[in-house]
Amino acid sequence: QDYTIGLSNGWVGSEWRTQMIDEAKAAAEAWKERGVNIELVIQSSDVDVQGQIGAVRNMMNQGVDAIIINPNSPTAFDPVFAQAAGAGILVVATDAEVSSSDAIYVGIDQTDWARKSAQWLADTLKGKGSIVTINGVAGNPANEMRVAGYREVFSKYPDIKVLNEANANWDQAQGQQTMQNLLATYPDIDGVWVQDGMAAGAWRAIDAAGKTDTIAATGEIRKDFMDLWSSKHLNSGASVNPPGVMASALNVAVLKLQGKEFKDGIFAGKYGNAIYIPIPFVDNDNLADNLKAAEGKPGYWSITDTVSIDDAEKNYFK
Amino acid sequence: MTAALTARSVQKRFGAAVALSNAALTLERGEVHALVGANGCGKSTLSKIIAGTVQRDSGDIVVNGAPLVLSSPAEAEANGISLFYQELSLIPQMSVEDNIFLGREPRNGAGFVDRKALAKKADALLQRFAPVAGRGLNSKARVSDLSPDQRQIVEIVKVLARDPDVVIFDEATAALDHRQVELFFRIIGEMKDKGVSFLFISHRLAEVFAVCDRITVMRNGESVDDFVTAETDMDTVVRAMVGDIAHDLDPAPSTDFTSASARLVVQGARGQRLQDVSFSLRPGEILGLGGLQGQGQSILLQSLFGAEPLTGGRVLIEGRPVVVRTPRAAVRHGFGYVSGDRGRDSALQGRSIFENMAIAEWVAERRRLVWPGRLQARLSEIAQSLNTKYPSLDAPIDALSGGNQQKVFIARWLATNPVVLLLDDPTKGIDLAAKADFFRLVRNLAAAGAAVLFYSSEDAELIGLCHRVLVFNSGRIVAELERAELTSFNLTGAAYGSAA
Amino acid sequence: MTLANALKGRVWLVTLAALIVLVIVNAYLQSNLFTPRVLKSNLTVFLPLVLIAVGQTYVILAGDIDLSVGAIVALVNVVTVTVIAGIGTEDAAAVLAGILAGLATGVACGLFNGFLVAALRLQPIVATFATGILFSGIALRVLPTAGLPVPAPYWRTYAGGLFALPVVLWIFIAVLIAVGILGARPFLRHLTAVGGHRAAAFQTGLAVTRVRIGGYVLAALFSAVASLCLTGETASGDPLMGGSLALGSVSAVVLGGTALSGGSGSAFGSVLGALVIGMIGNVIFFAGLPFEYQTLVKGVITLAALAGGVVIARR
Amino acid sequence: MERFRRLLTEPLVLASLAILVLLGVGEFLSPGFARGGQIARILTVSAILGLVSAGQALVVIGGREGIDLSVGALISLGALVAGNVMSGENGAIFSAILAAGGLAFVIGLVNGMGVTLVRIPPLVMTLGMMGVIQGGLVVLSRGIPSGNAAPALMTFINRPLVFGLPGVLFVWALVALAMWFILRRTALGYAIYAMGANERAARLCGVRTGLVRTLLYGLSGLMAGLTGVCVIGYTGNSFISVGDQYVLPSVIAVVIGGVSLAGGTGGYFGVVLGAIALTLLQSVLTTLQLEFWGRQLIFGAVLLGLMLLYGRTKRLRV
Ligand SMILES: Nc1ncnc2c1ncn2[C@@H]1O[C@H](COP(=O)(O)OP(=O)(O)OP(=O)(O)O)[C@@H](O)[C@H]1O
Ligand SMILES: Nc1ncnc2c1ncn2[C@@H]1O[C@H](COP(=O)(O)OP(=O)(O)OP(=O)(O)O)[C@@H](O)[C@H]1O
Ligand SMILES: [Mg+2]
Ligand SMILES: [Mg+2]
Repeated sequence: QDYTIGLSNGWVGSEWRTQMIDEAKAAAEAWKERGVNIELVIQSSDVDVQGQIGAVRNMMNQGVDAIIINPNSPTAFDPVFAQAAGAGILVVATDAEVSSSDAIYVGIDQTDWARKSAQWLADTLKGKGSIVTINGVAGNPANEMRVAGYREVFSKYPDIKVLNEANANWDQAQGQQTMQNLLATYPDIDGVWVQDGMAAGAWRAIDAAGKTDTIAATGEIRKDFMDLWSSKHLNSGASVNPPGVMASALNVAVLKLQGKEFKDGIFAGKYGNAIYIPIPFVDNDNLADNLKAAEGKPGYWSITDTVSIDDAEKNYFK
Repeated sequence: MTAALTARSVQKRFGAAVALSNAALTLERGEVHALVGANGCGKSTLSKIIAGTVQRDSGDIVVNGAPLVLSSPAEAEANGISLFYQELSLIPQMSVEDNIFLGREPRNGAGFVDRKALAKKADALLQRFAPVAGRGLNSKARVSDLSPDQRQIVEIVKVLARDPDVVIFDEATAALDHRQVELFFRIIGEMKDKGVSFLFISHRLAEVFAVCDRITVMRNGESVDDFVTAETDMDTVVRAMVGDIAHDLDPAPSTDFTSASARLVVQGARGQRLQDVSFSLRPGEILGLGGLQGQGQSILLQSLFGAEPLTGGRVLIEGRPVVVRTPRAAVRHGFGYVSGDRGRDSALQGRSIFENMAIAEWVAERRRLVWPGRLQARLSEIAQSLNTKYPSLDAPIDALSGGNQQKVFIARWLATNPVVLLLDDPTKGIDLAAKADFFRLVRNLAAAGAAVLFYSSEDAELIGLCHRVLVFNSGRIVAELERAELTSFNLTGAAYGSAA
Repeated sequence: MTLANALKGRVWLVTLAALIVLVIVNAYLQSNLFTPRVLKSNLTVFLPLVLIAVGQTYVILAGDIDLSVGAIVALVNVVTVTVIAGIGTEDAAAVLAGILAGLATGVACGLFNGFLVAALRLQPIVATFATGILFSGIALRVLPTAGLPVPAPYWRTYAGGLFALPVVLWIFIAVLIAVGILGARPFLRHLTAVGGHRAAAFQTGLAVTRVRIGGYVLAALFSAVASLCLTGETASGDPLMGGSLALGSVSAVVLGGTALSGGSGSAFGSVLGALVIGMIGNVIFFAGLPFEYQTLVKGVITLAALAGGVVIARR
Repeated sequence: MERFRRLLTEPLVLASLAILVLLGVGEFLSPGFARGGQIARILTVSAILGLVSAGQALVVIGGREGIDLSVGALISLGALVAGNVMSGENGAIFSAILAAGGLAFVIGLVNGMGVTLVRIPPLVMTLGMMGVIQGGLVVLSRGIPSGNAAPALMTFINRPLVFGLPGVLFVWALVALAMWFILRRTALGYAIYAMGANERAARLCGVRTGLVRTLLYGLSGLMAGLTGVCVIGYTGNSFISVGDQYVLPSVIAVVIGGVSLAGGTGGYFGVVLGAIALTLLQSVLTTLQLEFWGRQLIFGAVLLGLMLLYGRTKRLRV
């Protein structure tokens, strides 16, 4: 069988996204062994919502069988996905959930992702202390879900005081700058909940202030950060958002294209269209193992995980 | 019968500078009233106050017996007042007809611009100037493509199109030639008979005496005298304008240059609007360029200075051929160039007088580093030798009046010790006293060995200053007048002679 | 020489030529380009930038610039969806109320910009950048994160047809008519004069401040309509919408032959400029470039087109 | 009274006042804000903005609506190139500076030639160039920020060198001195002002305006490239959009510093103060416990307020 699948990525600002595309390409390649030829149509450039809608429309006009999208908005694609579905095109979102009932989501539960690391921080602080958070882009849905996730956890600990919630736009330099300002404002910070690449920046500021021993902070999953983590003995822990999500989505999509039916009751999420995949966690206990797995990989490489074809078939399909 | 317009004890300051301390005038219905005075005495400021573009500090403007409180030019226009701006008020990118009716476009029922009506009206107005309009002036032409005199004509037409009761012409004839001025005066005459009143500002007293009924003289922001034209003479008016300064020009001494070797030789120069121009210029000589406006005199000067391209011919300095493709090369070869269009060609707006004076010296002397302290003494000496009035070298150039600015720009070139000085109608809009200073200066420079090429739109200046005059027409030299032949009659004759 | 004369003041002819070339290339790469479905789909994608570019033209003609149009799009969008959701019904009245609230918001933003730039005399680039920050702050206040679906009739209508033609085409035609009407009004000449030589326009008696404010209001109004279109396209609210529209609209305006310094150009050219920008994106998509090269090729083509437009505009 | 008013509208005075007020507000909101350590950290961040604003200031002073929107992409490029050349080796710092600065300088010259030879408006030319550089960055890096900063460079940027101040501040001081020297003690500097005030008049005085203007854009590129080196020294490693956040702030710092966007006025010391004031404002806002939108409103309003005080254009009716 031959399928044409469109991959839409609306942002090229990070190595994580590149790894995501690369792993998806590798997954498509792997289908050859099973006699399935997949032609990919990749749109990967910095565009805003309407630009990405344009790309999706172009894919539809080209007649793809499925579209896998890392969407720039949860809700804005509803009409265009409805049209795609009307044209018989399968739409799978990944990394960020979409509200459209004409699409499914294959990826992690961002709220749970945040819950896990927040829980780690709460446990590490033994349920007591002053913390600050550094978030991504205010208003961005993934950010809002993560904020909801950590708030839910911290609200359960009356002795954990959230001093400030800042935004650093998922930018490492801004994360570092923001952490500097927070350290100057609050001399007695015990913990920091910070997301993604900003964590490296925040840790750099903590390091510069000589507070690596007294502050616990969430981290990230790039190899070079884990090297630093290990060598400086940071008190850190990180939920993994694996770049392999798009590959997982692709595997699910191809199985669906082959006519398989989803199991009943596997869809979750607030839109009822999400297949959540497992979220690994890295902390001081398993850091060494993870570093071993990353051996030989470049510094930008992120810990990853893909739902294999067989697992997908077994877990999600009838 | 009430006067058309009365201004009483009008005062205006710009920051610390007092532009008007006590300006007053009465404009009777149907008269042409001159407003004269030295540069910076406040004529334009008073005009702009009357026209609503400048806000007065105190004083009264009375129109048709009613005091007028103006907050915008639109209100002045609604009261029948229209001003010809000294610096013009045209939009360069727009067509002549659109400019003429800007803000009062004829509309059709739907509120759209009625293009046909607009074109028809514009054509009718322009028709009056057709005999003297020159090539390219039509209602569809873009203003930026027009020559300076054509733009002035458009500004005149624009003023007239507003059907004003009171018209102020602020140096409306500055760029016009004889024939254009004559036609313009005829139109003023016709309108005057219909009861329109005119305020006429000019530094050309001959024109004032030719067309005006009465004269108000201003000095230092104050109205100092009123005359009935028929009962006075030029000397009296000039004395009222400048106080007691003598400013008569002695004719240039006739000197024999034939023995000296030429400093500048131009052979068969060709350019966009130049055809086969050849002449030579000797040290100490002041060579005039005459003729009607826009016959290539200005272009020649700019081409020699590298600001316009020459397509053919040779230029030799001290016998050696030189190629001057940029002003920078010209400066390095010892040329200096003073333009009459200060705002466009000379003024570094917002920068200090010091910088405005020093900039060419740095280029000429190939300086890399600058120590402002070292140059200051020399520059203030030069500026003072020109009788420049300025608060300090650090003051911004914009704080000087036009005449004093021009002195600064001349000082700019004196600082480079030029061997050839190119003067491109440099006295445009400069008052008589400043002009006299300027002439003395040029003459001293020549006496010290500089060679001067001098273009002026006023024959009197050529006659007063030059040893020799080349008369231009359509980009060629059509006559050469030696000192002895230099008369108004000969100049006019030569200018029109081959044109006719 | 004759060609240059013919082009004088009609730079949009060149933009049109560029557009035709792009359409031909696109048709070569995408065989079904000229099917009604694909044409409509393309127009739907291009329409918001077309609208904003038209609005931006009026500001630029007057010698100003509006960098807040993207933020206005976001603000209008969230106000519209919030008002509709607040009314709570899915009927035409609620939608209409939302649309009116959005348009009113747009006009208010335009008045605010115009007031700051023309009446308080702030420098347009920095001032509208700052107001853009304000507007997106307010948008985040109104709707903290993307969501709030609009009633289906809204986006179904937008995606549907009317008298056998798609609604988006009707909107496009309406834009062209609006451009034509504005072009025939004295106001456009006044804008152009104010941008061409502000002092002269003032001395001529034009109400310069009011004219400039008018330019900003027009820009904001077109942005608001663009936002309503985007709301039809996305069927939801998003406070971060429109981020790239400000600079994109400036590019479109320049591509369309309007001088950035003001005083010459046409909104019709900007329509073509916006279409050219959209078509560049399409051609790159269908050329099947490796994804690493998509951004670069788009950047190079856009820069070349901008440079070419400027060079020809000068002739 | 008149003198007092003139003093108050003097940009240098105003920017200094703004800095004092912000420090006061910061100290009031969070005691300890105006302490030495935090001030040094704020100055470090200001230095990075100040360096890129130096080039921006030159371009703006040079007139003809000069502006350089490509500085952000050039910073990213400088960081990427420097990171690759250094690869964490102290020995390669100098070559990294040379490579990043040199490449950015050449690209700046291309901007300059577009503006002078082809006469493209600077806003458009540099905007277009921004797109090209960003595309080039994706090609060069595939979205992956290979390369990282040498330890010595990171210490130089982040750690106190003398008097508790990091080395980058001394670089900034040197650049400020150089800017003063160029603008006030060289013929080139006066030529820049002359050109900004009246290009035609400057040319008629023998200034090679085309050459000078091209050089200005080259210098702006150079400063952006060097800023990129500082940024990677600040963050340790780079990503392809690391410079984006500096574009409009560099213009704003220039405006707050009293340089009119019309050209021909102003000096670099004002810009230094402008960069500090802007950084301080962002820092104070971070420490405010406000929702993100509230911070934005205050930021926008303060910007408008500063401009109202002295960034106004001339009246038409005088
Ligand atoms: N916009 C302004 N700002 C500051 N000062 C001004 C301004 N306009 C005029 N002045 C001052 O007012 C004085 C009068 O200038 P004005 O232009 O009225 O003189 P004028 O009589 O028209 O001179 P001219 O014969 O050269 O045209 C000048 O000395 C000048 O210093
Ligand atoms: N920014 C300013 N500050 C102070 N004075 C100014 C300023 N700008 C202009 N002026 C005044 O305005 C006058 C300039 O007016 P204008 O250019 O009409 O000169 P003018 O007096 O008319 O001389 P001319 O007849 O030679 O043109 C100057 O005399 C100057 O004193
Ligand atoms: Mg005057
Ligand atoms: Mg004057």
